[in-house]
Amino acid sequence: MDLSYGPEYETFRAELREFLQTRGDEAPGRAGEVASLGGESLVRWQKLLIEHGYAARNIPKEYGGAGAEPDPLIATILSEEFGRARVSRGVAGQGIDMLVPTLLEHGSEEQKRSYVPPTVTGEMVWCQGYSEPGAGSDLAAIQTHGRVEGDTLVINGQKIWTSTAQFSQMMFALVRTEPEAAKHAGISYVLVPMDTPGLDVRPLKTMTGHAEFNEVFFDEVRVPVANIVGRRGQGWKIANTTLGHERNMLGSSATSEGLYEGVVRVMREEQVDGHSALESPVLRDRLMSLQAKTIAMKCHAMRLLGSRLRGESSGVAGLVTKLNGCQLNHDLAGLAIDAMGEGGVLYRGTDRSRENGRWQFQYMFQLGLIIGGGTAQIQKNIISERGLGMPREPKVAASAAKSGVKG
Amino acid sequence: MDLSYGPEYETFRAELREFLQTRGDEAPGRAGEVASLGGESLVRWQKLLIEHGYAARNIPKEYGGAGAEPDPLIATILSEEFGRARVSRGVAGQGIDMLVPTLLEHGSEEQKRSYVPPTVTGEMVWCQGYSEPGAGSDLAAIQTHGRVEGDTLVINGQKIWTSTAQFSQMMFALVRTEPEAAKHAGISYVLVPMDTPGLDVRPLKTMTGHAEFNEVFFDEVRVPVANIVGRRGQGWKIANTTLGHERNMLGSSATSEGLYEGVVRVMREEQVDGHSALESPVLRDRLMSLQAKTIAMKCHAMRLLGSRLRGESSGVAGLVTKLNGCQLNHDLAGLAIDAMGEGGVLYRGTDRSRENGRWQFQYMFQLGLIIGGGTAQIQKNIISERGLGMPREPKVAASAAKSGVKG
Amino acid sequence: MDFGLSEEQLLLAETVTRFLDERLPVPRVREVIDGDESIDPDAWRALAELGVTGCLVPETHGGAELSLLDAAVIATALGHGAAPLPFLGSATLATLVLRGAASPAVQSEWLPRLADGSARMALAAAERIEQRQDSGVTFEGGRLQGTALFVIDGAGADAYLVAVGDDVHLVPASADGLAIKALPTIDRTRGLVELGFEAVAPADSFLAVGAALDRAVDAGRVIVSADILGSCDRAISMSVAYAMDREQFGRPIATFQAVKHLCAEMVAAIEPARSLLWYAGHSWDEIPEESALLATLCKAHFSTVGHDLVRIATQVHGGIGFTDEYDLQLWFKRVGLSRQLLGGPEKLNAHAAELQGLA
Amino acid sequence: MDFGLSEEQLLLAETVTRFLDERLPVPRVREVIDGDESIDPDAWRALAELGVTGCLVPETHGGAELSLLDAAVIATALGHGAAPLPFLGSATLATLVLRGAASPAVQSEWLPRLADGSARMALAAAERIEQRQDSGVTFEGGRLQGTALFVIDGAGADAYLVAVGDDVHLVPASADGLAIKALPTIDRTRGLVELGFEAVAPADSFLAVGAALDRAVDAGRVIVSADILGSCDRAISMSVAYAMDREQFGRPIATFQAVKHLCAEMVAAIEPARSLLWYAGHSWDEIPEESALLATLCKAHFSTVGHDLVRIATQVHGGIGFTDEYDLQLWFKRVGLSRQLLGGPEKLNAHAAELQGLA
Repeated sequence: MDLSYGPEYETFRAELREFLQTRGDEAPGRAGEVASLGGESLVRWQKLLIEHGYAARNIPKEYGGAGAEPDPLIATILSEEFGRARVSRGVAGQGIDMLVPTLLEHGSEEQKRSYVPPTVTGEMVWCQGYSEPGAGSDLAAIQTHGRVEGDTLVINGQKIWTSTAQFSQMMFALVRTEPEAAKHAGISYVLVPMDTPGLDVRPLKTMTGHAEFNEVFFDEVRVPVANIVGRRGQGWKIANTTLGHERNMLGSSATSEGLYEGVVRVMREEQVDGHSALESPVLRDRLMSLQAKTIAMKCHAMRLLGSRLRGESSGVAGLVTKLNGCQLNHDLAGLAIDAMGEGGVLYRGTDRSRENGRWQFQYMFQLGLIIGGGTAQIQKNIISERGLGMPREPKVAASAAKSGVKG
Repeated sequence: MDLSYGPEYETFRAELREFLQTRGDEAPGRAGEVASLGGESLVRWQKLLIEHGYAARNIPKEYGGAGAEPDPLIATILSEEFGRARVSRGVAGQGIDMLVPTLLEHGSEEQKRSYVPPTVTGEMVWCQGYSEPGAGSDLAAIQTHGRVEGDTLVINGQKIWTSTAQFSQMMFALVRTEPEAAKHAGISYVLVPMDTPGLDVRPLKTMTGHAEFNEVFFDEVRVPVANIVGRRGQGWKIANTTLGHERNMLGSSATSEGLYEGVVRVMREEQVDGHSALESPVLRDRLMSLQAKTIAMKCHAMRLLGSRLRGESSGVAGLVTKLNGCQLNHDLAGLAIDAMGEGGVLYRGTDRSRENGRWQFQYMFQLGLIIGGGTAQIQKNIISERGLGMPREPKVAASAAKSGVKG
Repeated sequence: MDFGLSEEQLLLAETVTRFLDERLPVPRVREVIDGDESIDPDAWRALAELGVTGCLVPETHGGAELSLLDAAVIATALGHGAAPLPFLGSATLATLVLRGAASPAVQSEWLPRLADGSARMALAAAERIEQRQDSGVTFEGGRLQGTALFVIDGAGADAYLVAVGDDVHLVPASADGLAIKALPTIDRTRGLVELGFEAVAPADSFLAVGAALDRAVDAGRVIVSADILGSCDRAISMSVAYAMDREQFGRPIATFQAVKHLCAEMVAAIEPARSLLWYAGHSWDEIPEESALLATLCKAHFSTVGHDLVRIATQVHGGIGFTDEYDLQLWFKRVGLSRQLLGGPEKLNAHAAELQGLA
Repeated sequence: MDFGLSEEQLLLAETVTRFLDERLPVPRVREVIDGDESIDPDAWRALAELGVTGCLVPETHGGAELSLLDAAVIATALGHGAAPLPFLGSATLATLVLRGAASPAVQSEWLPRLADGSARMALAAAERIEQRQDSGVTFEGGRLQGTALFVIDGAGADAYLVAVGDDVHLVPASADGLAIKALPTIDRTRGLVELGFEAVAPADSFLAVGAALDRAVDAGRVIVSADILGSCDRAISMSVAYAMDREQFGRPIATFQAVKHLCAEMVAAIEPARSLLWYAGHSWDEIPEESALLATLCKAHFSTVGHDLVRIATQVHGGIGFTDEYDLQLWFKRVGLSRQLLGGPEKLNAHAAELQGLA
């Protein structure tokens, strides 16, 4: 166990700090760490970061990246230092995080040259078209279909839970193109310009009262067949290479640490009956239990980083982050609400509400994350099957499954 | 809502109190409320109770009972008053509670006349032979089998979790008699004298360190075919009429109330760092949560009684008692242990251990009850299927089920 | 001996439920909470005919003079319907304080109007539950001064009962110096307000004798619990129906053991709680010496059970349960508000321990 | 930067595990705990060759002078094996107090013997964790008087270190006036004793400078956590193996979603806890300013996680998990004891809050 980074990395860190100090004020936005949307100032900043090797670091130079070898320690230092300096890390979001790795692995040379460079600079913003109303946990059940007419794919159907759809130029979507094929086999991975006629984006309001997501409707949306990535019908396999990545991104320990600090602040400041909530032994006991979990998740993230550095599989340890992280964040928000007593029910729109309803928002939003991106149920299936080698649910004949409902 | 019993019942209660006061000292044992084992003084006491209509109340007179109509309110008064006076209620146990109702419903006249009267008086003690090592939750999977040779049934196999087997003269057992029949259909309900050659009782020690149960082994145990109750192959149906009853008996609210009072006493007396455990806000908060649950379970028992009095089905409410009750008792014991701090780990055999390890014993024993008599898992299946009308688990082809393990 | 709801109570539940299904179905609830008023005053007045508005008003003042258990039956139905109606604030808390402590004249002035639904009142007594910074009301020289927070169902009330210690002051909504400010909460089916007092002269003042305020708060805790119960019932039935309908991996999710077990856990949690609620409601009228403890434990228990239950229900639903469009969120939030109202679980557990001399 | 166990640590874990599989398989564990002694002294001496007994003894005194994380790796293996060995009491607590505060002469006398397994010691310091009625030791006029409870691994120890405030007194087991009484606990794989002092003259006394006692208790908390971790690992692997093997309703119970999810919940709970344990162990040597807090939170967390986990494991097993004959109960009880040792969760959470100035 060695928690130091070694001299070469400390040099990198020092240079980065210097950069952030001298040029940090050129970053767009004030303190946000990542920006998933486009915009001129972001593109300018992103180009500067790539030039210094601080963004798009592992993307080959020929496609607009910095072309460096992957190094998890460098990645960690970047995350730590940008976070500490509260400076934008440049372009983030599903385009650079999910589409670009997919294209680099499965895309045609043409696709790579067309889409990777503008995505890397933030000039082209992407959204993801995977989930459907009828296919949440069970992505292979997607119904949005495309029929081939000559060189054109004509898409009809509906996607849901697409964040940033309203700001995106492009969507990467899963579309059923081979209706005859078995469930997992008939799906293609398709790149769809968002301004294609027949494509309609509608904001999806969630229980938080805000539209963090969208629904996207396809009515005879026509895109070239050349916009399919990989071979037709291979979309399921292609999508799965990046899905694992998404599951790791959610529930990161930094969010929990931030929330924990916030709860301590709430409990210190919130006075009921002349005592701060921190003086309540019952609430304090809950706080300490959650602190242990927060630190555990931080240690766990370091451990996963350690495995990656050694080039080892993190095994079952790598599968439990989301299940724990979102639950922890939800519980932290729940404690903050309880600490506020009756005041905990206040939401956005009153100055009596602490941090403009942040805690109620987090309480609901984190629950949404527990549910979304693979529900807790699905996470447990994955842990028991991939992690513990337990058998899959035995296949049930469709007739038996349906008749069961009446039985 | 009317919690009074009405004048006719108060008369009954007054007479009963008078009886308990004047004759209570004739009861065997000191304070135990029920006695599942035999013994001369118990038989004498039981006969006196039957004579007064205080025991075997609803069993017809011709079979040795008091021959009264079932009346849940009378039953409640009996339970309350014997409990208050801390006087033995006479014969209890699986013979009178489970076998007798079964025989009265399904037995031949011969069987009723031979077995019910001595069982009712406590002269004949029974144990139950249902569970097997390979058939816990899934009783229909029992393997103990009997082959018919003329008038004789020759039994081989093994039963487990048979309490009181070492004190019993008889066992009522489920035995597979029709190996060709489908799973549920091939089972018979058989009465087996415990002194039959080839029958071997071995105490089964549990994690508590004590043998609250036994294993019973059958090696060519020969009983008359006439000892089968009902028709051959009907045993599953017959057993199920009494199983429901057992599930209600477990986890009664009186046990929880007694444990709750005990925890309060422990917390009042247990001093750590100069403070009683009751002074710890954290432990007190847990206590209050459990008190609410304890009172809820008491109210729930009254509600189920109310349904019975009105002759209504208790619906889904009747299915949740065991799942909640055993868990509550387990949690109460867990709180007592925590209240004792390091002292909570002490077990039987030291005067430093409070009530000779009672709380650790209860903690483990109640966990055993959560597991036994239909695990929590099975209880949840029952609630969702019978209570909510949700479908059964679809049938899985045996081949699919097994191949799943490798998959 | 009869533990359980009577025929009349079952009928009352059915009547109110049917009324809400017809007059306040979910689309109408959404219309109301998206509108300017946080309640539906027409529906409220219409409920007067069913005896709902005046269920706790004495017959002599034109009310139905029902028991608290009856009121709890109504509240369960209102929770089940996520009804935007001031049953807790006006028909329970304010009514009971008036009935318990106001002068005959004040009673005669207000109770008939509360009973027929033509007036609504709210009780400003959050300070009795939790004393907070930057709030509190004083009464000096015949004038009220300060701030009262978290006045339940205070939006659109005709008058407020303001507790200052054991004194209660009646302040019409139109009183000079009174500022009424809506407090937006997560649950928009019930409205909290903040009252600002700048040298406000009350229309009347009286002493809440005989623990009238505490008794009203106890009753309020039972009624909130009943509301949570109704919300949970709705969440369970929505979950089961959804699970039977929704297919994943080629079969209804109701056939998945994990989903079935979640539904079973909800039921197992709510049924004994329902029994506790009935008993707590019954005891308020019939066993008053036990009722403060029971109301306190009951509300603490429902706060916990309800909170867990609506999370489980949301989980059974998956993504759709997280949308605004799907209705489950109405109950998720209604329970979220109820959990904190009139004291959260820690607060109430501590209070329950005190009531028994355990703290 | 390398977070995780080193090659050497993995080898150490494997070596100790293999040793226990060979020398202390479960049947032998049962023999030991059913016998007169609560530990296996031969196995303990044999472990000296692997550096286990003296892992925290300085090299100058013949020990292996390993880190606390190394010791935690060993303790995880011992927990996994339910080993009846005095690693916590003698090799951790007593060793660290001697090493941290005893005079060079006392160190030279005892540490080599602790290292080679020829002697065992135990620390009587339960009073530092919880002060209880009817116990406590005083030191006046050169004599110890009173009772020390819950002395971990005290059975068969050659000498005791008795803490009275910050003073530590060394008392040989043979001292006049010393009564040693076994305290039967649920977990028979580790022995607690009660010491009675009747005017006992210690062989030596020293002041626990530099918070040596607190540091030892911190280390002890990490080691108990590691023991819980090993026990949980065993409970999980037994549960998964059992679920794959056991058939109900015509298929292995491992195919039932409910069973799979229980197993997944156990893993999900234990893996981040394992990461926390490693960090807490590491910090004891490398980041001492953080280590008291980490040890405290770590033990509180493991007490809760372990407690829930062995219950789930028992539930996965069904009835057989409740029998004495099946081995799972050994770990159920071992975790049950560990939960309370050196402070239960409430106690430790309160302590953690104090350490950070949050209380």
